[in-house]
Order: sequence, then structure tokens, then C-alpha cells
Amino acid sequence: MTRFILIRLVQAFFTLLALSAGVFFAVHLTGDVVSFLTSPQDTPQSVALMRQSLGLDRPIYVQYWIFLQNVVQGDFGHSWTWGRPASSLLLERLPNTLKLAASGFVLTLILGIPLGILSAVYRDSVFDRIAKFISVLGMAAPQFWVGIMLLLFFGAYLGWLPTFGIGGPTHYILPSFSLSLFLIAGMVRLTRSSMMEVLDSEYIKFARVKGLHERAVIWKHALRNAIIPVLTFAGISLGGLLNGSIVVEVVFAWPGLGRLMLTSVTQRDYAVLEATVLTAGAMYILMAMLVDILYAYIDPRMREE
Amino acid sequence: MAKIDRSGEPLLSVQDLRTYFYTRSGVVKAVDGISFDLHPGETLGIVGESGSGKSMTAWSILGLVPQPAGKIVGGKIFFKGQDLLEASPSEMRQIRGSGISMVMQDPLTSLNPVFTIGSQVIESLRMENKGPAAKLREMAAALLAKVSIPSPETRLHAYPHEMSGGMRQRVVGAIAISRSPSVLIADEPTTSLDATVQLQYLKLLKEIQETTGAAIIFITHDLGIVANMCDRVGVMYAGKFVEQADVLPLFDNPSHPYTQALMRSVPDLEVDVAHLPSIEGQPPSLDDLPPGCAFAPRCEHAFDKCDTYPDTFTIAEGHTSNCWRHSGDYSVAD
Amino acid sequence: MATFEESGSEIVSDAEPKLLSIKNIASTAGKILRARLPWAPIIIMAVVVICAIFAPLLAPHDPTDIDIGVRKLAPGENWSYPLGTDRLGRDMLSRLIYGARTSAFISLVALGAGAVVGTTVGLVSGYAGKWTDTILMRITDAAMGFPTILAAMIIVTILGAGIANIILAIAVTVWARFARMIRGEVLQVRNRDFVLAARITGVSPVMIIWRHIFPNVINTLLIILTLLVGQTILLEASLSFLGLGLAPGASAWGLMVAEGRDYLISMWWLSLLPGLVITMVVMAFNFFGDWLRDTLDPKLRRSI
Amino acid sequence: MTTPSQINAAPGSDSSYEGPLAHIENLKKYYPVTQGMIVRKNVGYVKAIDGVSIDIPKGQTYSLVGESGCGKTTTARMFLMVEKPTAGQVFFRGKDIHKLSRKETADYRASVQAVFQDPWSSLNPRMRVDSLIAEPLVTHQHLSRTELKKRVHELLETVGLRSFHAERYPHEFSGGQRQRIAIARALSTQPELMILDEPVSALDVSIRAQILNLLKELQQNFSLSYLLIAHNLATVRYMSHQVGVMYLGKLVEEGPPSAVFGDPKHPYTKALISAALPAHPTNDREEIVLRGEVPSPINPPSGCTFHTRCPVAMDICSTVYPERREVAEGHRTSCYLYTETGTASA
Repeated sequence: MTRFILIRLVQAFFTLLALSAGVFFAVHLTGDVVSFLTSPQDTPQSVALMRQSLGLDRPIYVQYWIFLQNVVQGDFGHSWTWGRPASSLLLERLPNTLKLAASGFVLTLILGIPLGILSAVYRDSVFDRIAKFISVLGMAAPQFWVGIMLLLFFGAYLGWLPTFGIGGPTHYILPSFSLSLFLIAGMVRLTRSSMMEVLDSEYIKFARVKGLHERAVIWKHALRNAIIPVLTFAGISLGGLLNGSIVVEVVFAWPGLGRLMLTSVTQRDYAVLEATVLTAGAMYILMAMLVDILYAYIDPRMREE
Repeated sequence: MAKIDRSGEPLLSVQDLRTYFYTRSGVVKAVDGISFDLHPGETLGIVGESGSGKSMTAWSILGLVPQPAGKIVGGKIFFKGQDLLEASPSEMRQIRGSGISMVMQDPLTSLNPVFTIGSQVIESLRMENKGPAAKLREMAAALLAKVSIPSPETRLHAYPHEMSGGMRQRVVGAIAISRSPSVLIADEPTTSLDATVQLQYLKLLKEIQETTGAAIIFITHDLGIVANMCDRVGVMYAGKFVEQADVLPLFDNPSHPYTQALMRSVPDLEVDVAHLPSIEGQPPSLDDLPPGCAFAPRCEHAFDKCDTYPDTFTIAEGHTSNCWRHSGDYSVAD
Repeated sequence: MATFEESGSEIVSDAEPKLLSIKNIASTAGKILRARLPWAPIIIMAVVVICAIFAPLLAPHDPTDIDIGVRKLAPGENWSYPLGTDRLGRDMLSRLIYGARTSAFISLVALGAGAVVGTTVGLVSGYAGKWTDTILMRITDAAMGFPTILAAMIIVTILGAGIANIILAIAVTVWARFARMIRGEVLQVRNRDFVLAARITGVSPVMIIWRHIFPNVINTLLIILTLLVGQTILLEASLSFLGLGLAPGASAWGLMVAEGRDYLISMWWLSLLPGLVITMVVMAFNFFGDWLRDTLDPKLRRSI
Repeated sequence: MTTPSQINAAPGSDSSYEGPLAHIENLKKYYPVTQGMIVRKNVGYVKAIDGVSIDIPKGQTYSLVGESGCGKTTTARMFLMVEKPTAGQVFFRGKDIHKLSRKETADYRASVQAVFQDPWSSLNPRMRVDSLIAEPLVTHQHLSRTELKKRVHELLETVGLRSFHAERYPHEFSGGQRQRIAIARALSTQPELMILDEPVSALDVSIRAQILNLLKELQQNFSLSYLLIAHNLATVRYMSHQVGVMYLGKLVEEGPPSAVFGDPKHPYTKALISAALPAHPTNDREEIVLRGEVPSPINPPSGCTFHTRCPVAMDICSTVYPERREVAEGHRTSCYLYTETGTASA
């Protein structure tokens, strides 16, 4: 098991390295950073000077090496639109996104999994119908639109809930729900079908042959197996959570990483872009690694190579 | 082979059992009028090819016919005098495991992959034995030892995938007998095992039967297993018994043309033969059965009367066969 | 029906599920024809396709036509603008019809590109195995998990905005799903004896992939394709909502929702209608995909 | 039964060659077992085949029996050229098959065909029966459409099917019929050697004799050689001219079926025969119940690999693998019970 975790750690490290290289080279090979910092009036000498001061005259792999060293020390460079270090911006915004993502993820788990199980076990019951409705709607309605409609109804029309920005607990309700509806839908669908498949298996038949109570058959024997693909989905859905948080942050004017990323794109603020993309990517990679380890814990067959 | 006392009440009595499946392509009569009695300590063999309905007979007895397509549409199943088809779900649950238990074909898939052997054995023991965990562990280890699993204490911590097929099947056996059922159904328990391991397992089943006195229903397609394990045999073809007899009369004097042809078509290890008489044609599909005798299209003796399903004819005491050849009409038609 | 004798006897009963018969081109068509067709999704899908192809003929107005005289009309207020107009007097219905064109074009091209790349990768990875497989699957995993919007942002940063870059952004992440699923199928097909039989006869690897493996994964391909249409439309909508691809004023559903956001209270229909259209269309494709999967290959149930 | 027209000549079919049609010599196939976190290194080998030699004479059936993991399937696959042996050689008509030219390799592939266990898996469900049967022909010969069609119809009739079956798909056939199609396909290039890997064990009991009889008939008509893999000893006795018993990658006993099954020498063969249940309740057989299961081929026991389960094992058995001895005409076994060292120490 320790070995398994070690392997995953090493893999995560290399993936991160690849991501950083990808982002760095993509940005530095295609866009000339200096051209955004200088104006046409600048003399070639001053441009060259600027190049030199930024270290842009050195070979690209050296630049990458320096970039890596800086990143490890928490230095992503200077944002030229905000006039601050990119890292300080990052530290300011990241917690907000994490809080939003976490509340969305929790919502996904506590609504999606039980609903999926209940609808598989009690087929054609009221649970099954609710589950079907949510999964059909959630898979089809765009997150931003759901957000806007919720905002229109609960915020503007009923006036019950705050419509934008960050604040008390009530500020989380609408954004985290619009963020997670899609994932809840996916989770319900997956849990339901996974559970149904497991309920068809031989060991479930054998558990019944043993004379086990139906409760034990479902909540012990079936659930533990059915949850395995659900976990994988949870891992994949983290990517979806990041996707969604950008959109939801825009809709609800949420001061998070996603909006920062979006503005850095439109403003061509490379330092911030690199910082945010790397952070988002790293979060994804680390979470995927955690899911893998959890997976191995639940399914003994996975512990071996 | 010990003599079976058949004078008393049968332990299990199945009467005219019918289990049908309702599918889009029509009604599949998986079990269509099966009757037999099972006495304490007796081993009944149900022989048939795949799709003959022999497994579904077992699932019907256990009250676990696949839902929602499958349905028991007729018949009675008496276990110790109680009609199982009238029993409530919780009564059925009481009977499963402690009254009637089962060993299934594939030991790999019948054990839950995510729990240790120990927890799966203990789970079954706990239903009847209250006591501290340590005592249950001890009982579980003793049970594994009973089915000849070496170093049972350490095995309790193993997961199913860490054991060989033969060992897993022993674990399945241990769980099945953990609550001393009086009927054990063995559904092709050795199909996935190697020959030498199969022999070990069959010996084990016999030992279990001798020590517990359980009756066994042995479901198989292998005539060799029937010859060596069973006291009484029912030959199944397309959802029906075509012949029922004690094992010796069946092998000495097979009466139904299907039984006869089947026995002739299986090669014998003891003798050299130049040519095996084979059964021509294909086994019928259950959703498209011919009217009358299902074997008639492949039967060399078939005659006009076979268009209606034959009555049950008694060949000798305890030996019946469903074939018109045993009526007076055959010789006339011939 | 050997399937009912699942636990009974021999390998036969396991190997012979009737599903196998489905895996046959001849019977694929038959199967689809025999099953009850999901008419509602089919009609919605057909409407989208027709709108996309014949937008100029169907749209009552030019979607970009600005007419201050008819601005801010609510749906039903003026029957020559049945779904109302925006603050510049552009006809909502016409914009929605042209939006179908944008969505259909982007999804089709992005999915097509993704399908070709992904299927090739999946076939090669699954058949070749060993290190080819390891490397390709690592890349696939990374691409699959990578948030599409993030990818789109990077691409737009580098290459600038535009429809082509939206397509690229979607294709860059969507191919991985094809690759994963197809590879999974190939691994199963590859281990079937008919592939071994072809190898021992001396059939070349390219022919084995083409004649023996590819035809046996077409059903899967078809199913993934329909199931992903909905998700691609959603992605495209999200990207245009964020303004990452199309110029303001273009007729794209996502963009229309974004534009309507500033007039939520005064002109509720501006955001509501395009969102509703997206939801309905995606729903139709999802339903159809589910139906196709259940009809062709119920075993795939869990995987997507 | 129609006799298909002679189309191709076998590789090196010079009449001077008089040895066995095919034989393998001291064949070994090891699969490396690797371990390691990043850098993987070999920690051992699965010895699937460990020094096996057999001869397959023209027109005869050689059968390999043994339990799962004994290497019988791997041995058979060595003839199919899908994997290379670790050591040893495979000869066909006296030539090492791994040293053939391109052209000769193609001819070899045409002369060696196979029928597999599971007819649901061995026929591509997407191909029509005619293209399935014709595929080997198309790969190896250039025939016109009409010639191909004629040949496919001939082959269908040869295996007891009808020519209209050519236009159907595999799913329209039952197990036995599918196995007939697989046989027709294997016959299409007029092979001399056929590998039969458990050809009837996936079929319904009542169908098995049909297929066995068909195979026997084909052997007589086309003087085919068979290498048969089977676990059912009675089937093997019915089909074969020679039997080899394998245990953990080694051939422990070999001879004509009447000798191997009538007068088995090796303790493992005796145990296998005892495990094959007698066909009649009153037949009594010496009952030998072995301990445990077949050990893992990764680290097989030292000396005679069977000594861990052998009821008559002696001290010497765990040291060196016993030499092969001829105990009767054509009947050989590797067991210390039949060597001088063994009998001396016993």
C-alpha cells in the first residue's frame, strides 16, 4: 500500500512537471511578452534592455528552469494589469474558489449518491422518479443558465437570497447549487446504474442464498462494490467542478480563481495566467491522486500492481 | 453407498413446479412441470444440458427467481411440510442458509471481492450465533478447517482474489454449510475446477453429507459425477424431467431415448471404440419448443404420437420415463 | 434462451448472451427498426438539423438586422416577432435559428475531429499494447481530466478568439473520451479468438484492426458519439457565454444568454429562451443516446 | 463428402522427407515476471513450457492432457507462430519454422490451422460465413470470385452444412454449427496440421459426439494431423494415436492411449485417471486423491515438480528432475520409480 502511494506520488510529480512545461512553453513560444509591455514608441534599445531585465534574451530552457525555481519559491512573477505579484492575487482568490468547489462537491455527494442508490434499489418508486428528473434536467441545462434563472427567481423575484458576491452562508446556496447540478445528475445516473449492475452479480445472489437480510445485502455487500466506479467519477468530476466554477463565478460575481483566470486571458496577463492555470491543474492532479489512493483502499484487488 | 430411508415424509417435495420467463420474444418455459421428492441424507442428481432449466429449478426452490421477468406460475414446494411458495419473504429468508443452502458454479464471482474471507464466513455464522467477535473468529477458523483449508486462521484475513479456485470453492462450501442446512443445492460446483481438484471437492461434499446428514441436490451436465455422487437422478430436457430413477437402474436400464442416446454418445475412458453414436440435430431453444415431446425432432424412435406430450410411464418401481414408446402404441406404429 | 441458465453449466451459457447477435451490422439496422423509436427526441433533433441547414430560408428576419423601431418586444407582443426582440430590435426567433447553425457546426466539427483522433488512438493503443498503450493512455488521462474551459482559455490566449479555436479547444479534450472507451472495447475484442485465428492465418495487423476489430467497436463509437453531442453543445454554449470564442452580436445560444444577463429584470426572455432551447436540445440528444445504447449494447450502461 | 481440389503445395513438400510431420525439441517458453517501482527488473520466470519434445506423425492425432496451467495450450500455440519460444525449436517437415523465408512462412501458415474452444468467440460476429471461411484463402491465394464461392460451398458441405448457410452471420447458428464453420475455415487452405484446442468442451453434451466424429472423418479423408488439447481423458482416448501428459510445463508421460490410460506409470497420470469419474456407478477405480492444487509455475518445486503432491514421493524426487525412460514400446515416462537410481534408493 505504501508502495502504491509512492508510485502515485511520483506519477503526480511528473504530471505536474509536464503541465508546467506545457503551460510555460505554450505561453512563451507563441506570444511575445515584451510586445505587451512596450509601446511602439519605445526604441529598440529600450526594448532590448527590457528583454534583458526580464531574462528573455536567454535560451528558453534556461528561462524555464528559472521559472521553475521561482514557482517552487512561490513566485509566479508580476501581474502587469494589477501591478502586484501574481502570487498575492492567487492567495487572495484561491480560498474563495476552494470554498465554492468544496460546497458544490459536498452537495454532489450528499444528494447524488443516496438518490442514486435509492432509485436503483426501489425501482419505479418516488425516489426513482425524482432521480430521473434531476438527472435528465441536470445533464442538459447549462450551468450558467441555471445560475441566471436561480438568480432571477430566488434573488430578483422573491428576494430571498443574495445574488452576487461573497458573504455569509446564504451567499453559497445559489452558486453551489448551480455549480453542482450537473455533477449531481451525473452522480445519480452513475450510482444508479452501478448499483443495478452490482445487484445482478453472483455474490449478491450468494449473499441472499446465505439468508442475509436485504438491508445487509444492499447496504453492505452491494454498496461497497457499487461505490468503486462512483469514486472514479468523483475524481473525473473534479475537472468538471473547475470548469463549472469559472462559469458560476462569472454569473454570481464570485471573486475566485476562475474569474481571475478569465480576466487574465482577456487582458493577456501572462504571469497571472500561468499562476492560475498551474494552480488549477495542480489541484486537479492532486485530487485525482487522492481518489486513486482512496480507490485502492476500498477495492483490495487494486492494491496490487 | 448408504441406503436411503424413503419411508418417511420427504424433506423437500416439489410438485409440478412451473417457472416461466416473460420476455419480449415470448414466454420462456424454463421449468415446466417438475416434480420430485428429496429425503434426508439423499443425493438427487439433476442432469441436463445448458438451457434445460436445471439451475432455474434451484433458484425457484430458494425463492430467488430473477425479477421481474421470471415468475413461478404453478406448483408447490414443500420443505418440512411448509409450502415455500406461500411463505412470506422473511420466512423465506429464515429458510435460506439455515434450511436450504446452495453452492454456485463460479467460486470467483460468488464471493464478494471487497471483503475478507473471514468477514464473509463470520457474517453467516453471526446470524445464528451470538457471541464475542473472538469466539466467532474461532468458529470461522474451525469451519474452514472442516472444509480442509490449510492454516485457516491466516486465511481468514485473505481476500478472495488471493486464493486459488479450489480454495475459494471450499470457502463457498464452508459458508453454505455454516448454518447446518438440511438441504444443500450444488449447482455445477466443480465446473470451473481442475480434474484432481474436482475429485477433492466431490469427496469433501460426501464427507459433509456423512457428518451432517444433509440432503444434496446435485445439478450437473456430467454423467460421471451423477454416477459417482447421486442416489437418485432426474434427467431434464427442455424444462421437463424426461426420466427419473435411482442411479443404478438409470445406468443399467436407461429408458428414455434421450437418456439412452446421451449415454451412448459420451466416450468411455476404459474402452477403445471406433465410432461414437452421436445425437443429431441441435438442442431446442426454450422460447420456441415444438408441441409434444421436445426431443422428438432429434429422436430416432419418433413416431406420430410424439406430437402430443407423453404421459409418465412407470418402467419399474421408482423408475419413470416420459416417452410414448412405453405405451402399447409404439409397437403398432413401428 | 441460454441466458436464463446463467449459473447453469459450462462456458456456453456465459458466452452466448443474445447480445452477441446485436453485434452485427445487419442486425444493428434491424434492431433499431424493431425497437420503439423515441419520437420526441428525434423530432427535436431533426428540427435542429433542419434549422442549421436551412437557416436563411427559415428565419423570418436577418438575425443581425438592427431595428430600433421594434426593440424590446416581449414574446407574443408583435406576431411578426413571435419570440420578441432584444434591445437593438433583433429578432429572437431568427437569432435562435441561426444559433442552431453555430451550435451544430461547432459540435459537429469538434466531435468529428475528436472521434477520428480518439478512435485512432484507441484502436492503436488497445491493439498494440505494451509501452505504446502506456504512453498513449497517460496522455489520454491527462487530456480527459483537463478542464475544457481551462484548455479553451489557454488556446484563446495563444491563438486568439474565433470559431476555429473554440472547435480546437473542444476537440483537444473530447478526443480522449473516444480514445478511452474505444480502447476498452478493443481490449475485449482483441482477446476474442477470432483475432487470434486471423493472426495465425497470417492476416496483417492493419487488416486485423480494420476488418476484425474496427467493425466490432462501431456500435460503441456510435453510442459515444450521440451521448457526447449534448455535452459538446453545452461546452460550446459555456465558451460562448464566457465570450471566449465568438464576436459579440453573433448568433450563438450561449452568447445570447450572456447578453440577456444585463437585462434580466426588464427583458427576461432574452436569457430564458436561448437557455431553454439549449436544455431541450441537449435533453433530446441525451435521451436518444441513452436509447441507442440500451438498444445496441446494454453492457455499456455504466461506462459513460 | 466432396474432396476439395488440390490448390497449393505444402512448403518443402519434397517426397524425400520421411520424419514426423511436425515435431518440437526441448522447447521452453518462459515469461518474465517483473517487479520494481520505476525501473522494472526481472524477479523470476513463469515457466510455461520447460523442455518439451513431441513428434506429430502425418495423419495422426497427438493429444496433450493436463490441468490448467500445465502448459498444454502454450505448447500448441508454439506451432501457431504467435509467440517465439525462449529456447528449443519447432520443426515442420524437418525445417525450423523460425528460420523460414517469407514465402515459406506464408506457406507454413497455410498448412497449420487451428480450431478453438469457444465458437462464440472464434468467429467474427461482423463477418458473413462466406467471408469468414474464405479469409485464409484470400490471404494466401489469388482466386477468382467464382472459384472462391465454389470452394466455400465445397467446404460447407464437407463439414455438414448447406451452401445457403454461406450468406448468414455467425449469430444465426447454434454452438455446434458454429464449431463446424470454424472447422470449415480451418480446412480452407488444405492444412496438414490442425491445432484443436478443447474443440468440444464449450459445446452441449449432446453435440460433442457429432463434432468429434466429424473431426475423425476429416482426418481419415484428408490424412490430417491433429494436435489435440483436451482435459477430458475419455475424449482423448477416443480421438488420439498418441497421448502426452503434462504437469507444470513438463511432459511426464507419453505413449499410445491404450498404454497411458490402460497401464499408467507416472503417479500423476494415475491420479488424473482416478479423477476422471467412471461412467457407471458400479465401476470402481483406484482412488487417488491428491493433496493441494497445482503449484504456481513462477517458482515450480525443485527436482520432479510433482513431488510436492506425489503420494509415493521419495527423497531423490526433490533433487533433480528424473530422466525420461521407455517403460514399454513407445511408452515413456519421467519418474524415479522407473529409473535405476530411483529403484535403488527406494
